[in-house]
Amino acid sequence: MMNNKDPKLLLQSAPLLRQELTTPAAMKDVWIALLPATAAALWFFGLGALLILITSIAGAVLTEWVFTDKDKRRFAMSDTSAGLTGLLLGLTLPPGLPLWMAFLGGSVSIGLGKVIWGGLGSNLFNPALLGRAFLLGTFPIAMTTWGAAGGPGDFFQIHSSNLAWPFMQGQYDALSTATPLGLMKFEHETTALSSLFLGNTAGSIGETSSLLLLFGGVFLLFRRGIEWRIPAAIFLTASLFSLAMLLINGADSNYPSPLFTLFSGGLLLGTFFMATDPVTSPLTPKGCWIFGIGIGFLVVLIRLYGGLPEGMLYAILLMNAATPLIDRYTQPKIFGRKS
Amino acid sequence: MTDKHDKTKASSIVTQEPSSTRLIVSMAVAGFISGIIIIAIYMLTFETIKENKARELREAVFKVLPDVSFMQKLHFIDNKLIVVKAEGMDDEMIFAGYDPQRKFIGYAIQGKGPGFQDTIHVLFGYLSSKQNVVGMEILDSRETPGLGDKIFKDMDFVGEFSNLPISKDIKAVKKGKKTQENEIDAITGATISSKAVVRIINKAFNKWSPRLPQQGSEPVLEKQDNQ
Amino acid sequence: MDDLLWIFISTLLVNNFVLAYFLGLCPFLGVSGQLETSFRLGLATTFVLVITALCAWILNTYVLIYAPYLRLISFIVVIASTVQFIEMSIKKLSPSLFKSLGIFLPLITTNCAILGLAIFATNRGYGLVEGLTFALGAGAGFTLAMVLMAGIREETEINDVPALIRGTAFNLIIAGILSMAFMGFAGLFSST
Amino acid sequence: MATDSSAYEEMIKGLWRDNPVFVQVLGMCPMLAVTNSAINAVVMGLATFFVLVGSSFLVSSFKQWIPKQVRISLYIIIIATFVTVVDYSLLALLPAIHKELGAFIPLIVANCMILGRQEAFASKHNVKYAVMDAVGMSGGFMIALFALGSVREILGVGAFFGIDLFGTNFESWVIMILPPGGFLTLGLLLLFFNWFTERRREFLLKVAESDRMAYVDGDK
Amino acid sequence: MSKLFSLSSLFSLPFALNRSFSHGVHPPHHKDQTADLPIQRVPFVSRYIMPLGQHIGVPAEAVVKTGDLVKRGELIARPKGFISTALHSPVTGKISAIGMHRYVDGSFRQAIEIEADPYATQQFVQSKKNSLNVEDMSSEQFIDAVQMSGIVGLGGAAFPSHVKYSIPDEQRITDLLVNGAECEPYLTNDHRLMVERPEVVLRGCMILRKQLGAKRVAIGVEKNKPESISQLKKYLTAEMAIDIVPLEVKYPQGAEKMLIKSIYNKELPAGKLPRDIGIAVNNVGTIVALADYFDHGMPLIERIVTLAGPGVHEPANLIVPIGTPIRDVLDFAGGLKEQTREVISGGPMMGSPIADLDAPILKGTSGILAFTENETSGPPEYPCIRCARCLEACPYFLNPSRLALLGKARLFEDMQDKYNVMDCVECGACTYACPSNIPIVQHIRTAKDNLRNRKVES
Repeated sequence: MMNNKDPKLLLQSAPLLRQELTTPAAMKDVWIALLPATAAALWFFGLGALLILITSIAGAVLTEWVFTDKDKRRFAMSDTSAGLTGLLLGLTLPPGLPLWMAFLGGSVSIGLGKVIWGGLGSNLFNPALLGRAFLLGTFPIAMTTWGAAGGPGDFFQIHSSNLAWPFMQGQYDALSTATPLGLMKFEHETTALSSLFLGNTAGSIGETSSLLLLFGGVFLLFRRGIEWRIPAAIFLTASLFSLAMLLINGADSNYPSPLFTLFSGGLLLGTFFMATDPVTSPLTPKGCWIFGIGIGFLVVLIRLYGGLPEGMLYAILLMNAATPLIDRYTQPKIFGRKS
Repeated sequence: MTDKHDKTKASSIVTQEPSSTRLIVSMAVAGFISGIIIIAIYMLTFETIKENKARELREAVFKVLPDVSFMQKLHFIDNKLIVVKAEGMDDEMIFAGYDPQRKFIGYAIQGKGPGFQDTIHVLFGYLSSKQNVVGMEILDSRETPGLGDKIFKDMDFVGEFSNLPISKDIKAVKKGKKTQENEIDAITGATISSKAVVRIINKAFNKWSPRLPQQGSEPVLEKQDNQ
Repeated sequence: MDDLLWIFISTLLVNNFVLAYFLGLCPFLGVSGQLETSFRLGLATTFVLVITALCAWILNTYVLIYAPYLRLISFIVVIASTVQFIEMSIKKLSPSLFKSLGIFLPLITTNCAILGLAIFATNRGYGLVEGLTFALGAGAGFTLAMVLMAGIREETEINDVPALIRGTAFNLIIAGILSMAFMGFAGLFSST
Repeated sequence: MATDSSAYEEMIKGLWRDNPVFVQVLGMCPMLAVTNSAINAVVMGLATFFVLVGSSFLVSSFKQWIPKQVRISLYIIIIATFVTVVDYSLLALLPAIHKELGAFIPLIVANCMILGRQEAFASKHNVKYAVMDAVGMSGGFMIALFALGSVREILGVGAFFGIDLFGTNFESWVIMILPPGGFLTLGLLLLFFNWFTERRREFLLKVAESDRMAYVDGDK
Repeated sequence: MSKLFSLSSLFSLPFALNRSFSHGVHPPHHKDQTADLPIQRVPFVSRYIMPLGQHIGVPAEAVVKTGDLVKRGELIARPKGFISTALHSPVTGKISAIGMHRYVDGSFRQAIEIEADPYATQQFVQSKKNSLNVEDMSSEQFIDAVQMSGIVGLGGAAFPSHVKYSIPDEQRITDLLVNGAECEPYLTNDHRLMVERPEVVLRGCMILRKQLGAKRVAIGVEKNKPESISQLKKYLTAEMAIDIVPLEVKYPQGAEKMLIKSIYNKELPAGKLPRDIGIAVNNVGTIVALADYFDHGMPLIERIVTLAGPGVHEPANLIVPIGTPIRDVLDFAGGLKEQTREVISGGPMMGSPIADLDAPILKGTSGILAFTENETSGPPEYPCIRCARCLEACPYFLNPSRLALLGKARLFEDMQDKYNVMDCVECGACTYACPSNIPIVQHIRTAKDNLRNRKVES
């Protein structure tokens, strides 16, 4: 008694309706949101920056392709997440970095940050930041040698250090400008907010222009691509904490204003594009607040009292590590259950 | 039945509960033998180890105090410096260096404090006549290889301490921005470690400078066995 | 007081016993599968570390200045027997505490973090208060590392981690990543 | 001959099949802490070798006299004695290396591999086997230490046993000689070891299968 | 964009302004296809199938045998036990068989097959028994009458209504809540009922209020049905004292607990029934069926079904005799389009796929929806990226992301112990919201089945 009458009918269970957004589309939004900041990076740092972005993307995508099972590969490639990781990593690198390091970084990002965890969605640490942490730990000098932002005329100028042979050091000829955060920490010099805003300061490729990063972030917020609680919590905590420190230690120029805290270094880039990475941030709303507060607190703590001028990278990684715990202890109260 | 039989048989053969005396005796024997071995090796290596340590210390002191041929250890007790010969070191000890004519030259002062990674131990030579630091040696540190470890690998940096006035606190400034006599160039990329060294030296100096005797009344070199 | 704070922060974060000194790796890799257990083990270890710091200081001040060559043997014997004694008294006095923490105690004695703490504390010439602070920092740091690790491992249980990778190799790599993240604390409070 | 070959097997098994580090995952703490250079790794390996072989010899020689109730304490006393001997000898002979290995020489006592071998093997076998087993195990341990130390030194410093390999222009991978490098390198080595074992098993299965098929075919 | 809406929940607007529950999703309504189409009567066909177990509870027991002649509205099966209800013949005709017949889900169930008498007028004849005056009934008589009427919850669950009305002595019903939310997309049968027979809806409310002793009556209607609201208000008189409550348009507004939350701002504790907090919830369809039964004596023999979806030629709202084969109903509406890939009974969010078009319309069938390739073939399933959209969709504040992961790993105990999977009502909001197209509800269903089976086994 097989039912042969309606062979065409599927028996897919409800719900049959799906909202329009898909995961690859969400990734596309992030690409779009990163466009202005990337364009600014090219404007300020020229062809060298472009080469770095390309190599780090290549490193990431190639690693994903090599280490993913054949049947999973098509998927893994179609969601463009590996390329996105590569781009994000590239944006956190200094413009004078030897290209082979950028490639290595992209490769480590995906290899250590994604593939061994089981691919998209399973990783607990932000892959791009893991790659950057690896590079920073491995090549501390190359990763902290910054070039000054150039103008449009310098577009075709490539730093000689970019082209160092694999495994060899770059020659950092003219490169030795301090980032605004470095100036603040070691020289007690403040950089004008307008420069931070527009981006003609030294720093990582993608983190210089606060304005364009804000554009990208607001775009993502409007597209509902990112959880708004995380940026809100980070901004609130970071500015309140640095304001408190400023008020307590007022006389010392070592303590920056809240605006400087927000607009300098990788805080904006990290907040909008890395801390909000859904895979590695908590699921629950309360968890997102805690996560953001943790990042805001750690970043200011490391910047003011730590050994490094910038702490966004480690703040996010550390909170990534705590995310499973946060998630576990912030489960929402179930409807109709008291506790 | 057979099972029970086997069990009783087995227990009668194997598990004789050893008396507690036997346990104590075997422990004691083992302890005794181990004690003998340990004491033997200790005696055997004692001299060499002592010499190694003394040599290491002497070398360090000689390094930070140029032109020194003799040294002795001074202990600050009851508000005065007393010459000590015993083994061991602690924070209340410094070293006095003397030239071949047994004339006092300067002090080697040790200090420690937090560095980038872990505690840094510093020894520096101090000429009280000129109020100058004349040498610096890192005794122990776990600073980052390639970066922080330049505080003892970068000879330019170490060299800065070879003739440095310390009447005012030393300051580490960014490379090339040195304007004052008491300033030194920090190592690029290892500012924290450089500053840590400077801070440790300042702290140790400020602790010791009021303790040092008036110029001219430095402790005299006492006769030492192995010098 | 500043020094004490620094000792604590340094052992807790900068020079975490597990992630920077590789001490206590056996439980860190072996027992960190479950959050509850990890946390309790961390607490129990902290307790033993404090006892150890106390014993080490007593031994160091009153015994070892006369017989330095007995350092290793006396540390082992004294710490092991003290912990044994405490275990027995907890069992008698508070069975519930024993159930939650006490069962770990014999396991902890063989943990190299314990001996490591005694040796580090004496090598650095810590006094009693410094030693206790050091022990508290080390214990808190161990607990922190354990709990983070356990959280991560529980999470990866339901993830898609390839079968070949699962196991000690994976745990080591996670530990490496954690250790890398903790590098951010380098220099904390040492520059100001 | 037969006994000889099996004693030899006791030794071989520790080097590869039952390698204490790669297979049994024991002795992690010294494994990671002292392998930032090849020379440190080798010295640590030798120290462990001496302690393990020495204590296995003693334990196995005196096993009849060791009461079961206090055996663990006795093992620890024996091991600690050997470790003290090593500690002082190194301090006297190689003060520079002793300084680098620091607290990790005394920590050999807490290496569970050593106590484990006493409990699992030396206390149950005669002297010859016990010593061979100890040689194999500590040999395997040394191989692992050496492998890890070499990788970390070559990448992290660009040198091998302190000899510069790639010239001054080499960019050192600093992280390799830092703690994370230790974890990651060992993790990746273990991963490689797992992968290799798995591939080997698959290969052997394949060979066995094709043999069987050949046999079946031949039967027809 | 709805993320921005959730900003408002942050500040938790005063209750009066916010007649809704937290979380939920906003699927497109798709109601314009049928919202304005008056209810049509489907002509009688030749064959009807009445499964004995089309309500929740024990299947009814046939009281007729093959060859018996039955009249339209005549009892053909009586309830077996308390949680069971009666069945009546939808047509005048002859019992042609009693045996296994394919059910909508593809399984076989016991059913009574009736061959319609082609010459009968198919006029419903009121029987004497049902002409009792409802005003004079005791509550026992009322409950018995409802059980014999065969009325079940017409919202889709098909739970025998009389069970709902049997209130234990220690409990009192203070509020009668009538569910006219109709939050499922496409469906407009309740809407049309409210538009075309508002006076009957109100009449039903009055009957039930009296019988239950409820003080207040509220009818909740989603704001996207202004015509329903205005029609009801038109027939509403002051002495009726019935509240018509417009509700925010949000899925699943019509779920019992959500409706209670929206209207009374009360959270029904998990594991409790509405009556435990003094509320009785009924679908408008049920209310109308009650009114028809007590006023005209007509048992539940027909219901309104929405026929819609992109795969239907002529969408419609139809009065269908229960037991009509689905294929005949579809044929009446011009049949299915070529591109149809799937036919659903009920709404697109919670409905179930139909395996066999020869299966009949049941008491609980609120709609027949046909979908094409477009709706059925979503993008491929991607890994969960923990975007938390499902958490924000779940009206029960569960953690669907986690549940799906655990379900995939088959860690069912964890799902129950740590993440309360049993509280899930499978409304499908999480799956709707998932950008990775993960069948979360299916994982949850599997887990629940598994856990129930384990419980039964142990």
